[in-house]
Amino acid sequence: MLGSGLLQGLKVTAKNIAGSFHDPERLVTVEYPEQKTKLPENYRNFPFLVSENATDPMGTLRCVACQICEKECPPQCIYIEKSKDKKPDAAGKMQVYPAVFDIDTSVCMSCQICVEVCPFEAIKMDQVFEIATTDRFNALLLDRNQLAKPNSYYHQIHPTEAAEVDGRLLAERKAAEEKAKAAAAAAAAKAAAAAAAPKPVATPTATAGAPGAVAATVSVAKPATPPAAAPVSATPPAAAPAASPAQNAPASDGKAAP
Amino acid sequence: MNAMPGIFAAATGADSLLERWPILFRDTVAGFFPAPLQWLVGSLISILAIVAIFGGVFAALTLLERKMLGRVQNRPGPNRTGPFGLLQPIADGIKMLTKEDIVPRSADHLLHFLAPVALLAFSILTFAVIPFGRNLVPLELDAAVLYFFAAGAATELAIFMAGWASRNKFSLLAAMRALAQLISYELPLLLSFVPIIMLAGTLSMTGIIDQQAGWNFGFIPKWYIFTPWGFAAFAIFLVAALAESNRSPFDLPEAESELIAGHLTEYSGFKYALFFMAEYFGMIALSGMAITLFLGGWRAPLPFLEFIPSYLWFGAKLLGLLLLFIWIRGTFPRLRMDQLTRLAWKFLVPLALFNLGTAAFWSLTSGWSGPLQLARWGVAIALVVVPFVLLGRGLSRGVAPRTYRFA
Amino acid sequence: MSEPATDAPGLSDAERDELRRHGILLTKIEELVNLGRSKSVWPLQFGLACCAIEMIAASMARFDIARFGSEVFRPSPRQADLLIVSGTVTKKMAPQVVRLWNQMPEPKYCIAMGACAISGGPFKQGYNVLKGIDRFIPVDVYIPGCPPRPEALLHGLIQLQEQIRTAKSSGPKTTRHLRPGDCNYPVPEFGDRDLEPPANPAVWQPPQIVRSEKA
Amino acid sequence: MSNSGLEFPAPVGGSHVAAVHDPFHGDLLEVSMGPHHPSTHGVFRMMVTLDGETIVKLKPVFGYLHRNHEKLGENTSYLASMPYTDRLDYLNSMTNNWAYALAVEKLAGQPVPERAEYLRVILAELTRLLNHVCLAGFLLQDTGASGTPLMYAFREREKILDLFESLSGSRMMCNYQRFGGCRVDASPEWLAGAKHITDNFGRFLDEYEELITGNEILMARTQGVGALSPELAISAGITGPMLRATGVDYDLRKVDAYGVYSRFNFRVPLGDHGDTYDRYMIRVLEMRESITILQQALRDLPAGPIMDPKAKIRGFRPKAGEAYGRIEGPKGEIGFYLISDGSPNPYRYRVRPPSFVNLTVLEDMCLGQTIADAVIILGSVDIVLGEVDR
Amino acid sequence: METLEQIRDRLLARFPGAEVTLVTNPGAAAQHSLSLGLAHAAAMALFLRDDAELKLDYCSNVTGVDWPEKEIIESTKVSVPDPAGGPAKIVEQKTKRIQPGSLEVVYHLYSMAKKHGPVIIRLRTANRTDRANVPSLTPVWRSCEFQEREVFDLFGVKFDGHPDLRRILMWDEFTAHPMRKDYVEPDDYEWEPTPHGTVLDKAKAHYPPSALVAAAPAAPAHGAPTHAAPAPKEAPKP
Repeated sequence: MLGSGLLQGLKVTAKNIAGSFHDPERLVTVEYPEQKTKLPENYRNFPFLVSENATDPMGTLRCVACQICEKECPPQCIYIEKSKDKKPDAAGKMQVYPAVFDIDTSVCMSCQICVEVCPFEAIKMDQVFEIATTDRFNALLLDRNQLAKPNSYYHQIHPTEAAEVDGRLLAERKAAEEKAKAAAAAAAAKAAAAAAAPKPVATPTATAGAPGAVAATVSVAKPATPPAAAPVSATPPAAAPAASPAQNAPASDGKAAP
Repeated sequence: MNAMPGIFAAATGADSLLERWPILFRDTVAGFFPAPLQWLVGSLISILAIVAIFGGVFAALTLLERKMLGRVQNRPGPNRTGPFGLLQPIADGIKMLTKEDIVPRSADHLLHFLAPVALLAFSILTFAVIPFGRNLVPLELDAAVLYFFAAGAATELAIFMAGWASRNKFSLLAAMRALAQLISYELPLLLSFVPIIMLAGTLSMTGIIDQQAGWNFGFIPKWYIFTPWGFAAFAIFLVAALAESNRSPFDLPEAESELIAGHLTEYSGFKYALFFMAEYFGMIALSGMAITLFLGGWRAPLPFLEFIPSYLWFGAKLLGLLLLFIWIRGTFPRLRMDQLTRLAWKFLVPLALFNLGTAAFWSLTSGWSGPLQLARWGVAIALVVVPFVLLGRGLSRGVAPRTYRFA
Repeated sequence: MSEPATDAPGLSDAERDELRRHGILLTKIEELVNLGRSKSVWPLQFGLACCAIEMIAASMARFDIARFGSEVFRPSPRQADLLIVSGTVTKKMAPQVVRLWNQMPEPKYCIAMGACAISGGPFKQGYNVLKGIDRFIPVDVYIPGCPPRPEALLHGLIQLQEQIRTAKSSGPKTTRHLRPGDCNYPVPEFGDRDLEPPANPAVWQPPQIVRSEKA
Repeated sequence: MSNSGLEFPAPVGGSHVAAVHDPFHGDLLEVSMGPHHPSTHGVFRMMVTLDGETIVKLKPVFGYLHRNHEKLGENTSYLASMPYTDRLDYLNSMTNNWAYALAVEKLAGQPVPERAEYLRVILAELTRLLNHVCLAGFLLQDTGASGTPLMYAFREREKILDLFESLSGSRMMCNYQRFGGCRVDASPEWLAGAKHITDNFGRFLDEYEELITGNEILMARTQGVGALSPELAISAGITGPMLRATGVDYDLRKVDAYGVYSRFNFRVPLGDHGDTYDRYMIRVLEMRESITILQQALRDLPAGPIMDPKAKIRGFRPKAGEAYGRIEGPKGEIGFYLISDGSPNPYRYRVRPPSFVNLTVLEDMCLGQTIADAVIILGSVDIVLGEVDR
Repeated sequence: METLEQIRDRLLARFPGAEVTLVTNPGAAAQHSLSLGLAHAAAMALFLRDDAELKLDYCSNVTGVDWPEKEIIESTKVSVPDPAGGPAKIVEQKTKRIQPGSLEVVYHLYSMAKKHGPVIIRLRTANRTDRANVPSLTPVWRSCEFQEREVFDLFGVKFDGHPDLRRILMWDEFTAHPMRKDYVEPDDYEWEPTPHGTVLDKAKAHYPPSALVAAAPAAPAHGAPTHAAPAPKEAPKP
């Protein structure tokens, strides 16, 4: 009969009108400024740099300016300039740090490839999305100070992921220390053997060329044996990083030189 | 003890204070003026009252429409400007007033300016004859219904003027559509109220309302909608009213998805607000007309509810009809142009003509009583339903839900 | 009213609060008009790319832009007061966007939604992509993100409403439509390789940032 | 009737509109349903020549969203192009990712573990639900139903988007698949959420069909409008629901049986008129089939790694050669044709977009119809400009 | 479906004058293709579509590929007789050869009737400049209409016999063919905050002359909030 379909349609809309007063399924609005939808843990917006502690974020950046993320970023919106001097990082090794680390949030497509390829867990995805501005040139080009956030903040927004990352870093550091200890013990044994050998040859004990003594355990590193854990600095072109980065297969760095 | 009903009667009777205060007010104010000016001041007051009240009803209607559409679509609608969004129409009004008014260089400036003014003038003219309350009839005409449709028919000219004057291809298409639609729906609109004139025997609104006084079986009011031919006429009138006021599913002239904004494409700021206001006034006027003809005007539906003043009943019925309009707008898609005119000429006009026959049969057999009464109702209902089903089948010949095969 | 009405003579803000406590509301016509304008911002129904889908999602039931009085997406530029540039503005589309902007009646506002509208975003190095719509038309609010969440759009809209509400009609920070000068933005032509002119100097003045040569 | 000197260029498709010459048909009205139009689904333009309201000539104009996807693809590495595929057909990012990953895996001969294949099927079918629900909503919006069906459709879409967001991190731009598997594993809570949504989707569809499918106005507006013959459809390379609406049985999930689709039993609905109503109904029936696939896939999702251990993220250099991989996207066959010369950047990176090719017959379907029909026919073709213009 | 060799032989049998060569695909996908001569291309395509055995009625994908001139250095081993009568030395001789560039159009054909495919055919133009013509296959498969127009627009391959050969993606006044390898984009690099490599070189054109003279001592990094033009820095050596 003509019009039966129309009446059915009216019935459905009537059900929705009536339902919107009592059934939460029929009134799904989240009144934004007052109520906010709970962001899932995996949510990502723009990257931020992880620093070890909150007191001195600039000093304890995990980033070692290896510029892998700058090369891999699809829209090329990261700009890094290495510092000339070095500073000790969490594990006590002397590392280069980024003098300039800019991310242009007006170009970034929040695809988290920089997080995926970073071998040092130095860059993670933030969850702040309320960043509407009226001035494009200054506010949207985030520099090092605006990007650096403490590890505690990282634990706050991505709890499970942060815990897993910290576990892996600790394991890695412990492994590095054991290897360093083993290497030191082997070096000490060889030195003792060499000392027991003919006396007259004075073993040259020049301090190692390696930049600065490895803080806690290793005594004077012999020039002969290369420093156990070669600092993973992707100084192009040939230095294949010994300690394979946690996440992905050893990357052959023969790729496009910067 | 019997004083109680007296007071009660005084407060509820036909001439209770609640009923007559508007007239008392008008006469006292007119009294201050010399005799020849009195009718002028009286009519000025009623004009001011109509424009003020229905201006407010228009503002509330825009808010009601947005909130009701919101409720249909599972969202609350505007609720941040003022408590529960009540100040939203005021904010819209202020913004529209202070908007720059752009007139395209190639437009016909005079017609472009006159179109909204004419549309609003014709829409307000139709309010002159609608009886809002027991003695709240602005203009007591004995050919009121004729006057109403004469004034209503002029709005087509204004819409075409708007479409033509803005020299824009989309508004030209919209103007052509508006003409075809409004003229082809003028006929079912008029034909649907002819049986009422036939049975009421008068063209004046108050006369028609008086015919619908009283209740049979004590609680069913003698409104025309509760007769088979009356219900059919009401349905036709409603569909035609939807088309006349360009409301969905007949909003072809102002079809957002095809013709950008139809004849309103080149109007900005306050002229656009005038168009908006004219459309809502047209809707209110047609609903008022439907109430007067079919729903017993300002009469109370049940005898013991007589104490509520008559204009409140008119307001309640008006609100009911407007909610029905908005509910229909939230549900149905839009018809195509040829389907629209085919619906008018091949479906509504024949049905309305059949309805004349059933109304004639109804008035001739008014004398039947007892078992003949049932026969009378049966034949009348058959005379309404059978042509509807036959014509309906003819209308939707090629259209049917389909079944699908699976590979 | 929160800002000190420095330029307006007469009542200072403290006095106005004092009067308000006594139930007397004092305001200037301009603030009333600004309040009305800010509460009923009608965007143009104009979407370019992925950000348009997020704009539509913002007008749907879950985020409901209607609460801000902006669910009326007017299709015709004549009745719209807000142009949300949501998506990549290509060089083939730029003249149309500027023409639409010119057709909108004053006072009009512009939101650059998403990385592409602000600076060409991920497609910045494309040969057919305009590096940001603020080369041709003035932008009031930039919303970064690719695409920004619907809540980010609502946050930008709230910021725009705040801007409109505190707009000044005189003094240094007069709103754009009251400033003297022609408010018609020149529409770029199609050249054989690029748009002529590639940018509108009246609107586009980037600061100079010098980057060093890198290995 | 002699041709009145008004030469109507014969449309390539061969369906002719006789040039009628009589005094009522005066000069034609050339209207540009231009890049800014409420119902062209983005920046798509149709130069329409109207005789009254009937369409006599319709020339589509593209390029307003040509974002040089392929040129950028040739200047960046394989991995860096993956997030760009999200922005091709920005309603279905998961199927775009899968098509690109499939093509690169075919190019490099990269195996994919079982669990990743199942996850890909689950996410592709969820994307199909999302796309078809959006289409039904936008089609009703074009017929003028003031947004109500679109609001119900987006209400369901938000639920699926929450699933994608909790898994991949972003609502619309998932960037989830890698060459040789997926990036993030689906947690048990996520799988439970997906199961809940799939089971309730059937109930929503019933209510949706009750509102729309029986509606006489919609049937009158869409039945018999924009009919397409099977021969023209095959010759014009139409794929997806639009092709199956004309009755041709060609669904890549059955023909190529890529991924693990051969393990699920599901049916492929076929129409027989090929008009707008059939295209709408085919998509509704496909949604019901997708629900059955989802339930089967969620039931027997195996455990195991989601990423092939030997797969390389950075420094990915496939051997010289070429490959064309294609999948059944919600809009039709989406394919990637890659030519590699051994360097980390592809030598030629070509996307075969379904909506761009499906638009070839837009003029043939619209000739003789009114301007209101052209809007619905365009809506039923289901185009997304990011993919049409690339 | 028959193997590509059988198809080639049947084509050669059917069109004696035509040249049909098999192009092997070294990659893992092993999707080999047939390169057709331009003279009989349209007729062969018609045959492929209407042949009862093949029935390739669906042309899924039309792609343009740009092969610019390539300098091929062939090192051929030449034995040079040692004048002092010693054993002949093997000397690597490098011969530089310019391989002429050409534009190629690749068609992926499938059969919807028999549900098999893909058969890939390639058409190469004579050169990249004046004789860049290829017979259009739109009369055979209607799906090539828009895709061929796109190849014409982005690569500059002129299709003879195409019903409506116009630009489809770029605006009509555009003169160049942007997808070619040697296309140079217009220069609008005023504001490039994160330039690398070629983008940095293009952005340099907009730097003030003072910045280009990189002699001044190292100034503090850009971090200055006002972005005033910081004094230039010389490049930190890697």
